[in-house]
Amino acid sequence: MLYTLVFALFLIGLYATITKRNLIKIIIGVIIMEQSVNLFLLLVGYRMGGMAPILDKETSLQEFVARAVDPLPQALVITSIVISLGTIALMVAIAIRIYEKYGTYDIAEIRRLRG
Amino acid sequence: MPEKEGMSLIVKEVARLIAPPIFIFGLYLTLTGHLTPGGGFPGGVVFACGFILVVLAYGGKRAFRRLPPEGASKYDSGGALLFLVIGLIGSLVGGHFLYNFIQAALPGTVFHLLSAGTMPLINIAIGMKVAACLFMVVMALTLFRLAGEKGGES
Amino acid sequence: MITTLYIFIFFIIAAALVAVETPHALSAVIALGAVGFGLSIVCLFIGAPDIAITLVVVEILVLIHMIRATLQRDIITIMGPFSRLNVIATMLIFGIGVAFFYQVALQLPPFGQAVMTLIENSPSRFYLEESLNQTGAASAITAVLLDFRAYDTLGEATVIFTAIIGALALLRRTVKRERKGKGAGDA
Amino acid sequence: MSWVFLLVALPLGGGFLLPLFDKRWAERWLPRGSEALTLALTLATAGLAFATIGWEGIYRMGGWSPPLGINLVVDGLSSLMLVVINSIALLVTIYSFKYMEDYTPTGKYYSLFLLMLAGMNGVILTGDMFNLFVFLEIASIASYALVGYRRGAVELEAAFKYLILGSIGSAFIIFGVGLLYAATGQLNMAQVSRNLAGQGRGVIGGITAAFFLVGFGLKAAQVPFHAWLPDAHSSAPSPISAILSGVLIKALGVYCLARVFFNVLGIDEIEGNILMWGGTLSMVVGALLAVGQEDLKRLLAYSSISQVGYIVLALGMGGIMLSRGEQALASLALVGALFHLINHAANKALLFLASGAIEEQAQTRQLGEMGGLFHRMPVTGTTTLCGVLSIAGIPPFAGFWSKLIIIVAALWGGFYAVATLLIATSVLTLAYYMRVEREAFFGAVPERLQKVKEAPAAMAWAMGLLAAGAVGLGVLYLPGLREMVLQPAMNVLLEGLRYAQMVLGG
Repeated sequence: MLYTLVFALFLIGLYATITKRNLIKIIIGVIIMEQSVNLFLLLVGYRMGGMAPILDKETSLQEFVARAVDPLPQALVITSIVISLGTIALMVAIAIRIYEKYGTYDIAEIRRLRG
Repeated sequence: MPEKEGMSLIVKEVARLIAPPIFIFGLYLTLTGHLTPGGGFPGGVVFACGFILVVLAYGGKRAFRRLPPEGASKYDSGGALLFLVIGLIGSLVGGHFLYNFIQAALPGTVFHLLSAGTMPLINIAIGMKVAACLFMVVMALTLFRLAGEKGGES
Repeated sequence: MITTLYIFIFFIIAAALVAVETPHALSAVIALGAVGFGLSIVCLFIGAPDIAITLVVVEILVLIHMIRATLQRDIITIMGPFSRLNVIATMLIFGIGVAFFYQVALQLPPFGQAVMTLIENSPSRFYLEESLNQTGAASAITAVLLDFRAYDTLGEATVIFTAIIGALALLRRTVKRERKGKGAGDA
Repeated sequence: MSWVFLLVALPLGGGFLLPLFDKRWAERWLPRGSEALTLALTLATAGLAFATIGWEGIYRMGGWSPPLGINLVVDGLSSLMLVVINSIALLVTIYSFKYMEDYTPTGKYYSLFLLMLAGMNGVILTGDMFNLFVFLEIASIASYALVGYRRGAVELEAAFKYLILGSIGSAFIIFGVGLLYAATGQLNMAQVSRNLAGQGRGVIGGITAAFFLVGFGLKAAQVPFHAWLPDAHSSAPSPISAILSGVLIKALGVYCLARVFFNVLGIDEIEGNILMWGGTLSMVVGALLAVGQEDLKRLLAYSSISQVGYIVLALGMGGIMLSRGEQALASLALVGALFHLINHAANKALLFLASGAIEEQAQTRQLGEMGGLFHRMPVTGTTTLCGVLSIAGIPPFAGFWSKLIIIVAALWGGFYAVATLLIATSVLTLAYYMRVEREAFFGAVPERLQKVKEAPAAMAWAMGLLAAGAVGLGVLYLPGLREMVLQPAMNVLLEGLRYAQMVLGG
């Protein structure tokens, strides 16, 4: 059920990207899609009553191995957050440039290129 | 966005009080990435936010005399190259690219700052790189209007 | 615990819907911030403090970027013509997608049972058991990021480098150098 | 094999270093330093790529063996792709010297170029699902920025469109990777393949395949997802168009589809059919849309959709034949696909470079405003003619043989409808390329083109070498050479499960 909700979030982002006419809304849609993927990966690695996969001096290794959540998806999520930050920076740079050229964020008015 | 003279006196004072802890926090996150939550990337972002705070509070002109955005590109490339060079040294010493050669030679004590081999070094490299490049891009975005007026549009 | 998780995920979805549907661009950006901060709270609940920190700081930067893009611009989003057919079609596709994915989600390992506990030779279990001995890092995430999968991290650093160089190239002042009386085509 | 990581590390290092060359001191002390460094690095990677031919093996990053760490895989398919990518990148670098001379800052341009090259090499070499995504993003992000590099209104719009659709594709791909991880607990391609073979693919395998089809389909610009390509490829600076059309869509789209479906998921008949009919649709639609184009670069871009359709079609056909157990036929279709991939890379790169030369010298991209350029620009005219004849499939040229192999495979496999469409599209391709020749190169020279001169030597050399490829690549199918290049690549796809065996042993 949780996974399905995450997928619904993914679809909301996809919907915004495809149907919206405002560049800002399109960027927001892409960000939501990326966030939903991050959430999905994190939920996959969770284990009931889990602890963070960071060992401290008080915890024994046995308890750590038995309780810690999956570290691999977390590493992937950090990487993917950074990637989406890069994409967003580039997107905003292009959007601001487009605004300067056309004076609007509305793609219906921007569309100079044909399909 | 930044006015030439910066923001009001209160903002400047607050920024002066807050900025050092922000930098220390960024440094802490970067250096202890292998022991606690954090790491080079969030540390670098915190650092960049500190720089941005200073520039926004004091205004472009005065702040850029101290931290010119053009100089940041040196640290940006330098950090990335440092990471690559660590990898290359690994391949020369251990036969595998990105091999953790320091850990193999000097294991260090676990739970101490000097442990985990190349990891703190890579964290520093990433932190340097991320701080520099994010600072640069935010400055480029905020100063964009100035740039657009000066530049010869084609 | 799981109820809290549900509450937060519903909160995220609600914030996402607001972000997508509100006609006011700045409110949309703020709602997007709510999505990000909701996500970082979820991270705290499911044992991912590392990601919570990263998400919070990244979210601040994303908000700076987005507010930079929306500030002093045409703040009112132009709404498209709202045809009833469009709404129905969207809802239908949405419903089918979610129902289909629900079938798939039933096949996945149930929530709370990490896949690493279910299979043999899981790399994640190796990371948990051996990262302290073999890499000396107390944080298994850092061990994965900077030792086992350091190549990924190099790629990640490259991605952000590329994106920033690209953004700076697009925001640069001059496009063309002075022509030095070159060739034909004096257009 | 201990040097194979250099294929990624060298261009990465160059990419990191080059932005520093934009500074004032660099221009004073090292005039054209960025060009020299780029040339040296692309020469080195091209040399390394040729040296991988015949190798087969893995390289373990950080010394961790496969399921734990990331490993690079060199086999027939990856060395074929590496050779294609790096040799075209080398020629494009030579061409760029003159073409990009007027644009500033050159350091950032070459930096993005090298990072894109590193991303493509990383995608080809990697043996890990998530790493594939990371390097795919490097190459994509560099190409988004390069498309908008000239920063005109149209270029920016094309870049934004490309960026948004590319990001949707990436989101689908990483969701697919997440699903694979949730199902198998592994990220290493070989290990995922082995686990899936063991536990059966089930519903998750199906939906993952659907996610990958959408994601890589967007990167390869197959027909329902092709909207970005004509804008992006025609707006980019011409050397970049050559890279984008010639190799990027193949490295990020076609290669990934082939690798993921043949070696990781294991292709079945349904997916084979989707690929085959999707490819057919792209082939026909791309050719039909190309017919009416007035803008030379847009015409070439639509033609790319069509030609990549050929490759995907042949891959899908090979998949269907494989799942039916017809090994010999499948090998024919797959060889056709790979052969056409090489030919199209050389031809389309050549044509885009030539269109750049025309744009530079005659200051126009509209076919209606050209005419008689053959007399004014003999080298460009001759090389373009070679490329056009090859891509249109005229007998002695390389493009003919690859199309012939695909058509024969379709006929022997009993796909008569596809074979008919293949032949019809070939005729259509010939028609619209002949129109390019007639309107641009033959006929009377218009008044304003009287003073047009030949392209500079560096550009002419790059085009000449590619034209030699367009004429001579047909020899790759001759026995002797076939066993060196095409056969090993085809075997990788044909024996899908051998991949896991090679990487993991046992």
